[in-house]
Amino acid sequence: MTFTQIFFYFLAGVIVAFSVLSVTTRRILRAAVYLLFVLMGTAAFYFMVNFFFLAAVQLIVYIGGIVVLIIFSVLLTSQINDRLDKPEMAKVVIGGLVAFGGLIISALTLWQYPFTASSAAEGDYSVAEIGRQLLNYGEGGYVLPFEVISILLLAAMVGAIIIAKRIKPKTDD
Amino acid sequence: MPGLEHTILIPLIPFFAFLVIGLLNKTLSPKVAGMIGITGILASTILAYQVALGYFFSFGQVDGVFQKIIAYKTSWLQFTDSLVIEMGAILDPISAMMLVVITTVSSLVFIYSWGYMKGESGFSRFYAFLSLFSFSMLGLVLATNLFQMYMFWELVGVSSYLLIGFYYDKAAAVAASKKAFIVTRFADLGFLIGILLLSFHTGTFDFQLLTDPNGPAITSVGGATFMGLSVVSLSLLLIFIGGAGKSAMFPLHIWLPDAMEGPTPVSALIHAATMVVAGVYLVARLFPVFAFAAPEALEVVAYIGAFTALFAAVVACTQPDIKRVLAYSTMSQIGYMMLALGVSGFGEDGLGYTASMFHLFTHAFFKALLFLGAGSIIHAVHTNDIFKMGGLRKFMPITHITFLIACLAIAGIPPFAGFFSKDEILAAALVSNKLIFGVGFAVAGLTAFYMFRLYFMVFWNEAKIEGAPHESPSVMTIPLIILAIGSLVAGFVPFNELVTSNGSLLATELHWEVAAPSVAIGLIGIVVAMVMYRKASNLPSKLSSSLGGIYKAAYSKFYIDEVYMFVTKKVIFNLISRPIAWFDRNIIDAFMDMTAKMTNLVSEGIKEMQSGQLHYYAIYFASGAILFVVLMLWMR
Amino acid sequence: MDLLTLHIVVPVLTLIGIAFARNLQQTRTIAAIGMGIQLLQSVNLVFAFLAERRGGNTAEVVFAKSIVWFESLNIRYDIGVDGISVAMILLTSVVIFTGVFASWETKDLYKEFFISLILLAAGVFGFFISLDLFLMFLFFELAVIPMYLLIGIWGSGKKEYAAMKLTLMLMAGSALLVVGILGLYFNSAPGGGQYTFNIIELSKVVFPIELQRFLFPFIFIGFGVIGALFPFHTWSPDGHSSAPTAVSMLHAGVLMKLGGYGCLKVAIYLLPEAANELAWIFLLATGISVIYGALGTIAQKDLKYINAYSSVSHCGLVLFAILMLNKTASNGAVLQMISHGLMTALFFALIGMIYARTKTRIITEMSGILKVMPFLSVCYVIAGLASLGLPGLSGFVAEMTIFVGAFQHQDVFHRVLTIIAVSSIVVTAVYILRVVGMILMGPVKEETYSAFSDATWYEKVATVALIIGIAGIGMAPLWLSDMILNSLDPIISAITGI
Amino acid sequence: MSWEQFLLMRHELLLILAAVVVLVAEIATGEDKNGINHTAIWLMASITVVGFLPAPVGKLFGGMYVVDSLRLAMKNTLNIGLLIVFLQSARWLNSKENQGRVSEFYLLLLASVIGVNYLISSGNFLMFYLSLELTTIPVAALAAYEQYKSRSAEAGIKLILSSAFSSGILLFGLSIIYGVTGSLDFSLAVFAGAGSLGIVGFIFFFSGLAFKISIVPFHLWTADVYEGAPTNISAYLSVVSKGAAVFILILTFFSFFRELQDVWQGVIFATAIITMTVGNLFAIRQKNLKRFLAFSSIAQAGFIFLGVIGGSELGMAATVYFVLIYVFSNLAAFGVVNIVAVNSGKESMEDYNGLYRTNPRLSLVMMLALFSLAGIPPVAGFFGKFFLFTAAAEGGFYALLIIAVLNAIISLYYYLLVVKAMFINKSENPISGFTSDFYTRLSLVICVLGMIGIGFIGEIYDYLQSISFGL
Amino acid sequence: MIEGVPLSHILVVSSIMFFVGVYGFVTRKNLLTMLISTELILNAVNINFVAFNRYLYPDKMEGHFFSLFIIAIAAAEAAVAIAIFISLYRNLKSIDVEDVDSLKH
Repeated sequence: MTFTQIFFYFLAGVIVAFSVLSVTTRRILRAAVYLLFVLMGTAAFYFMVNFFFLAAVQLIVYIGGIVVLIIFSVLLTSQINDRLDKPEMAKVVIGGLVAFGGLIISALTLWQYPFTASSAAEGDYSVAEIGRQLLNYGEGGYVLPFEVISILLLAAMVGAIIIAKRIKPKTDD
Repeated sequence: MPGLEHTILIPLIPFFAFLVIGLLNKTLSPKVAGMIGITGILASTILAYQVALGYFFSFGQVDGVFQKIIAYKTSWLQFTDSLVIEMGAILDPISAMMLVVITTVSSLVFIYSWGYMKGESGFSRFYAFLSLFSFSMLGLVLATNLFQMYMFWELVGVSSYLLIGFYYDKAAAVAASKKAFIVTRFADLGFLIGILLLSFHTGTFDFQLLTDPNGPAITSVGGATFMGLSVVSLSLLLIFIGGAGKSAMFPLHIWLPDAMEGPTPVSALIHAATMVVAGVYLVARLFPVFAFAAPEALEVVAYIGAFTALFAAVVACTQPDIKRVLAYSTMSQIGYMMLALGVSGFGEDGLGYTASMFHLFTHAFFKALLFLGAGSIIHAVHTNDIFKMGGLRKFMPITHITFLIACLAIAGIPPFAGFFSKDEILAAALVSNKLIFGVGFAVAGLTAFYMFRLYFMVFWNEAKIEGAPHESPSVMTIPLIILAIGSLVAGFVPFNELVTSNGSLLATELHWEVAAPSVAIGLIGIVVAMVMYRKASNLPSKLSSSLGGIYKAAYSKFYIDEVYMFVTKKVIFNLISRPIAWFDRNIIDAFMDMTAKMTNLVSEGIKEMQSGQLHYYAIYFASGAILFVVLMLWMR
Repeated sequence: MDLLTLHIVVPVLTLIGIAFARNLQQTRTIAAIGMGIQLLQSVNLVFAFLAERRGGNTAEVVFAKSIVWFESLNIRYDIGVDGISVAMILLTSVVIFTGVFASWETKDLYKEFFISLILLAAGVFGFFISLDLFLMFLFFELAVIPMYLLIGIWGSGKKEYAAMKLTLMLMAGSALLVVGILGLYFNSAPGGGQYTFNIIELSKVVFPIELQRFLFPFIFIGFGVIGALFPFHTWSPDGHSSAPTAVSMLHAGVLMKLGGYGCLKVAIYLLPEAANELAWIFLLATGISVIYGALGTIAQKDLKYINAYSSVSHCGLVLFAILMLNKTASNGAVLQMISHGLMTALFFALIGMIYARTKTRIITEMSGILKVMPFLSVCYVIAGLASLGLPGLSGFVAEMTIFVGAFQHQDVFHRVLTIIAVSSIVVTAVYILRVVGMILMGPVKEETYSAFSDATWYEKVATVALIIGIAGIGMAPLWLSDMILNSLDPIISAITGI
Repeated sequence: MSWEQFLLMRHELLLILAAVVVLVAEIATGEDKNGINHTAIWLMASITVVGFLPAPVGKLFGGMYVVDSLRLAMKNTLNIGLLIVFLQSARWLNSKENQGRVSEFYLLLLASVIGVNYLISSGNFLMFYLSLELTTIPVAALAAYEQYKSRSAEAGIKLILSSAFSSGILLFGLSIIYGVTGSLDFSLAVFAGAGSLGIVGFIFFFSGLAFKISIVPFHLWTADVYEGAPTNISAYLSVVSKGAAVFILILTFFSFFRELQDVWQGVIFATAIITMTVGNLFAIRQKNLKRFLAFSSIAQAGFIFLGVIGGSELGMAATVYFVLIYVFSNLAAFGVVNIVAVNSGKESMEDYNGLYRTNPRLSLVMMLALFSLAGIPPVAGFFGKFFLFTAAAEGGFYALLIIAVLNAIISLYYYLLVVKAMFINKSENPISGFTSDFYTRLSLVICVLGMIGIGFIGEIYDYLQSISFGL
Repeated sequence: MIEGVPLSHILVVSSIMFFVGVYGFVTRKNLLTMLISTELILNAVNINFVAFNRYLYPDKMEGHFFSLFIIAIAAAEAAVAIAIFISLYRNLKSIDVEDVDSLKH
């Protein structure tokens, strides 16, 4: 077993363990923190496969953005020491069955599927190349998605603001 | 046949009279309406006499044989290539004879009604219906084919219905009219099915083709049988059911006594002289088919006729209502006619046929006379109950004399008309069937008895009416007198020369070996009646109490009505119609409603699927997706 | 514009006219004029048709016209008429014309009432002139749906329930039709080429027997539901009894005939082999419904229920005759449709008029009407007599043709059924006379009755027009019967050609 | 990029431009925001009209963006829908609660419809996914727009969370598809040999898409969101958003997934049946009209699948045609519900009792709309539904057809319930008569014209069929 | 490409993560924890994309970019979702999903 292997399986263990913890812990803040670990583990995995840019984005956007957002919200909406009620047994059972069943089926089919590892040469994963592709409008360029997501982010921002903004209905006086 | 097309006017003139009176009901005064009706029927009568006399004495015979002549024909409705309803007029001895009978009696009744119905609120309506009836009846006898006959058959039924129910605010009249129509309708069902069956196998409705001894009905349909009967026999039996219904043969007779609820002239015209003999006419019309292809059916006709004759005569002896006595008497006499037809053969052996037609002819006169006489009496005393009458001979001399003539005629006393025809019937019966002869003979005695019972109760006995009833106006008595003359002379018409089964002359003579005993038994009947009823006595009640149950049964018309009532009310209404209505509402309809209810129930039942809980939504989502995955993987 | 399209255009123009009417007087005048014109042009159509035939035009349909509508699906505005449709169009015109007069005194939402009524009629006219199954189906649904509002808004009694039930059951029938029609369509080009909805073209296609077996029940039951096919007839009593007068008239008089017409000209015509094979099942059902409806009528107390059940019986006879699959019986079926249409319209009109005065339809609560309303009563008697098959009125002609036709089958099964059906004439007599005896005859029930007026002029127009039709056909049926017989040839040869 | 290339993308570009204009207008206007209404509506109207002008077709961005006649027709259909939604919103936005956020409303809807247009034009799964999210996320915000109502927030939560969940599942499917085919491009897929994993991926993908179309069992959000969200948003969701999902579903099924035809026919067969049935069964019971329309739209989705299942040219044309008709019919119904709710605050079926006597025109429009939804002639819904049935019959799916027609009867039942309430029932205190604003009336007139015209003008269908393609 | 680690192992890890996310989504009561679960789901998908890209199609970066955009969208989604949570919290004073069931049946 090589070091990468060991590291991977360790990573896998961390990811799986914290995933499970994150959906089972009864403290919300902890759930957010466990999520953080999962996301970090994932970022580490991106590093392992040489997707550095993606790993960086994962760290910045996910961990720096989303998780922080969640933690702020948690602080906003609940007490630190609040413990969540135990989930209903019925939901746990049914949900567990569904999730487990789904896992078995998809994992089995994935496991059995004869993926043939490509022998093609690795592409250029450098940030420069990524930037070039992001702004390329020809074959293999991603400028259109880039623009679309900019609209999306704008819309999301506006949307979030109008909802979260406390408005005072105009009073006729 | 050219030159005779105007025959069709004989029925059409009354029809137009009906239309005019009916449509202009509001605007015409009753008198004008009556005049239109009378004028119409008189015109028809003149035409009918012209045609009938012409037929019998100038153009009807070819080589000594009376022909069937199609005076007029037009196709009316086409069913299949061969089955066509045609409207037309046939002339042969029986139709010509019937034309005379119908128009004569009709015009007399029309005239008589002028007096009888005077002042009634529905005076013009009455004439409209009478005209409609005349039209239908004349159309019936002139029918060239079975289907035309069936149509007019129905029409006479409806006119009869309308006339019986003339006093429509009287519950009894309404019920009687309904009963009459439904019973005859039921019988007509047999008629119709018979027609369908016969026409299918012969391929024609046409009387000429049907009755042709070498035609398809008689020759070609020997093969097909059903339950041991040949198809022809079967269909003729079915057709006879129709005839039996109209002619009030047992057990379809129950409507006729009740039909007496109608105005008396109507009873005279429809329920004595004309419509009720339609059944006889129908059998006579199809007689060759009966005789050649369905002797079994003919036998049935004979027995039914004989039984009805006896049955009705017995019942007639006990009835208290003058018109009902006459009604049962009518049934009995028609039974006679049927019996005669039933025992008859064809051609040389066709005495029964001739006798039957002869009796039909004479009966029309004296029975119409009896009814009109009864009408005259009722008009005077305002009751139908003979026990409330008596001694009327002093007040109503003309009615009395004419009524007596009629009674003598029906009792078969020579030289009145009934004697001759009855004699021929009995003679024919004697030749062919002793049992039937015996019945006929007994009925002759009974007839004399009940008629004179009636006669003595009404005209002799002691007067029970308060005040002095007076004789009817001349517009009523003149028809009585004319009919009385008819009853006297009708017996001398040489029927054996004119109306025979094959159209050619039939040799007959007076059969004294039959006539003498029958006159004798008639006289005995009269004498018995005289003894019992001429003066008030307790003899009748003694007799009736000694007869006990039989008398009671006869008085109650042998409970036939009750049986019918049971069947219609209890069985059909309560056991069939109501359950069907219930079934329809609570089973079939409920099933339709049930599907709706089930849908709603299911809808209510699955509403928890939409629980409002996001968790469950996701569970449905995920499990749905996984389920489809499994399903699709498994189906592969 | 051609003669047939005008039959749709005139009602539509009338609708538009009514929409602009200002008051009841204007509304009903416009409706009466419009439907009067419609009646005249239908009469004209009959003459034109007869003239065309006399002129030697032996085409299956005349006045045919075809305009492309949905080109890619080969859906066309295909119209044309044969003798049967001409007869039915005339019937419809008469009934809607009289229906307008029968609803002369509509007070509530009168504009909407007349619009719905005439819309319904327009649907029926369209149905009868259509040669394209799609078009036919469209008009079929168009004719059914106004019923909902007509019964629901202007009806009486359990109107909402009845309206819903009627609409849903009829629409369920049409739903089955969809399956049948599409099945025909997609098998209409066995040798390649374009699919078609055109009946004439479809009749030339020989469908494989398995397909016929599959499709026949859909089409037959689909149309049968509206023709009150047992056991799918239960919408009829409730529907008719709740509907306002003119609607009952139109519905029982015309709409129910769409069923018979469709069964004959679509189900039997296009799927003759299956018809031959499966007829017995439906014969059984219809044979039962004839006598069952009649017997069921006897136990009813409400005048409208009586007429509704008797319609089940009479319309059962229509389908029964059609299933006999021969020319005479089919001819009888068409005659019966027309006869029953006129007769039942008359019945419903009269019932409405009587109800308007007595405020009850329960026969045991009425008596002696003849005395106070002689005109209406006489009309009622005439309708009754027509219904029980009195010669000289239309019912007789139709029923006898059916019976004779049905009796042309030699086997026991058909015979027995025919005899059962024939026996309904007795039962009919029973219930008709029961009603006549109970409500018309007898002593006048109450003091108040004497205050009732007899028919008004518009009521007279309605009843007299119908009676003229009934008596006209009853007395001189030959022209009508001939017109129908000729048009039956293609259908009969389809049946016998197998 | 050349001018022609811009022209290819004119729908999206114009919409973006409109969004910018709305933003600028927000800054430019003062207290009275009514001007924004006019601006947005007339801008949208011009964009819709411009959309119909003839224009070139082709591909852009290496096949990420595809436009052809069919897609143009689809976009135009849905843009009409948005225009009608705009018209129906003006009156509601003028109410004092919403005065402060008018431009945001238009902006978000425009963003969403940009997503719709991109979705239809998307040539690969990345664009597909992004535009799908773009259509949903702004609408989720809008669903929660009425922040003073907890039900609005609840609708927003249900929409955003289930949408996130469903797009998660969809993405999982997409990742598998990517794994087995090696391509995200619609035109490059090679499903041969994808085997069972391909099916897993496909089903996950399908369920994500089915979520947007409200296919049972992925539909549960629908009714809650429609009921809680502002009426216009429900209308938008039920018509534009759903229509877009249907269009992209049929486009991908007929091209990318054509080799999985057996699989998707089976899935569609099953889902069509349960969708129609469950939608109808739920709709029967509803008392709230918005909720009622939600279930009705679920049932309609089931009917739409009848057009998809055959995989034929006819089916595609019938589907697009049906959606086109559905836009008018459903928006007419929602329009009436909306204007009634805005004027009287009532949206339950009992409140509609006797509506015809106070507001006859609105009732007539509503009746026509419901008849169109039920498939009753002469309104266009009849044609739409009949052609869907035709498409199913063409593929030989008679069992499905029979179930569908039976369901059509159930649906007729509940549509008639509303008609009954308006026309037949009597009410003690009916909704009093009111005059609608110009824009609402205009929108209803457009809807009615559409509902009546589309059926009778056979050329519309013929055109759609001529640009459609089958498998 | 990670030497010695087969693709299927990675896929199993991501699958577990995915379904753990699903499980969390259907059991967690707090809306925020539900959001956390969706993040798990999206993360699992990202791993898939990256793994497929690296193992099977390393010459192009389609999976990579897909993951990139997913992250962006996750952020947008989370922003809007949290905004709505807050709006709800203002109305209900609760962000328990089981309280969010006024719309049902």
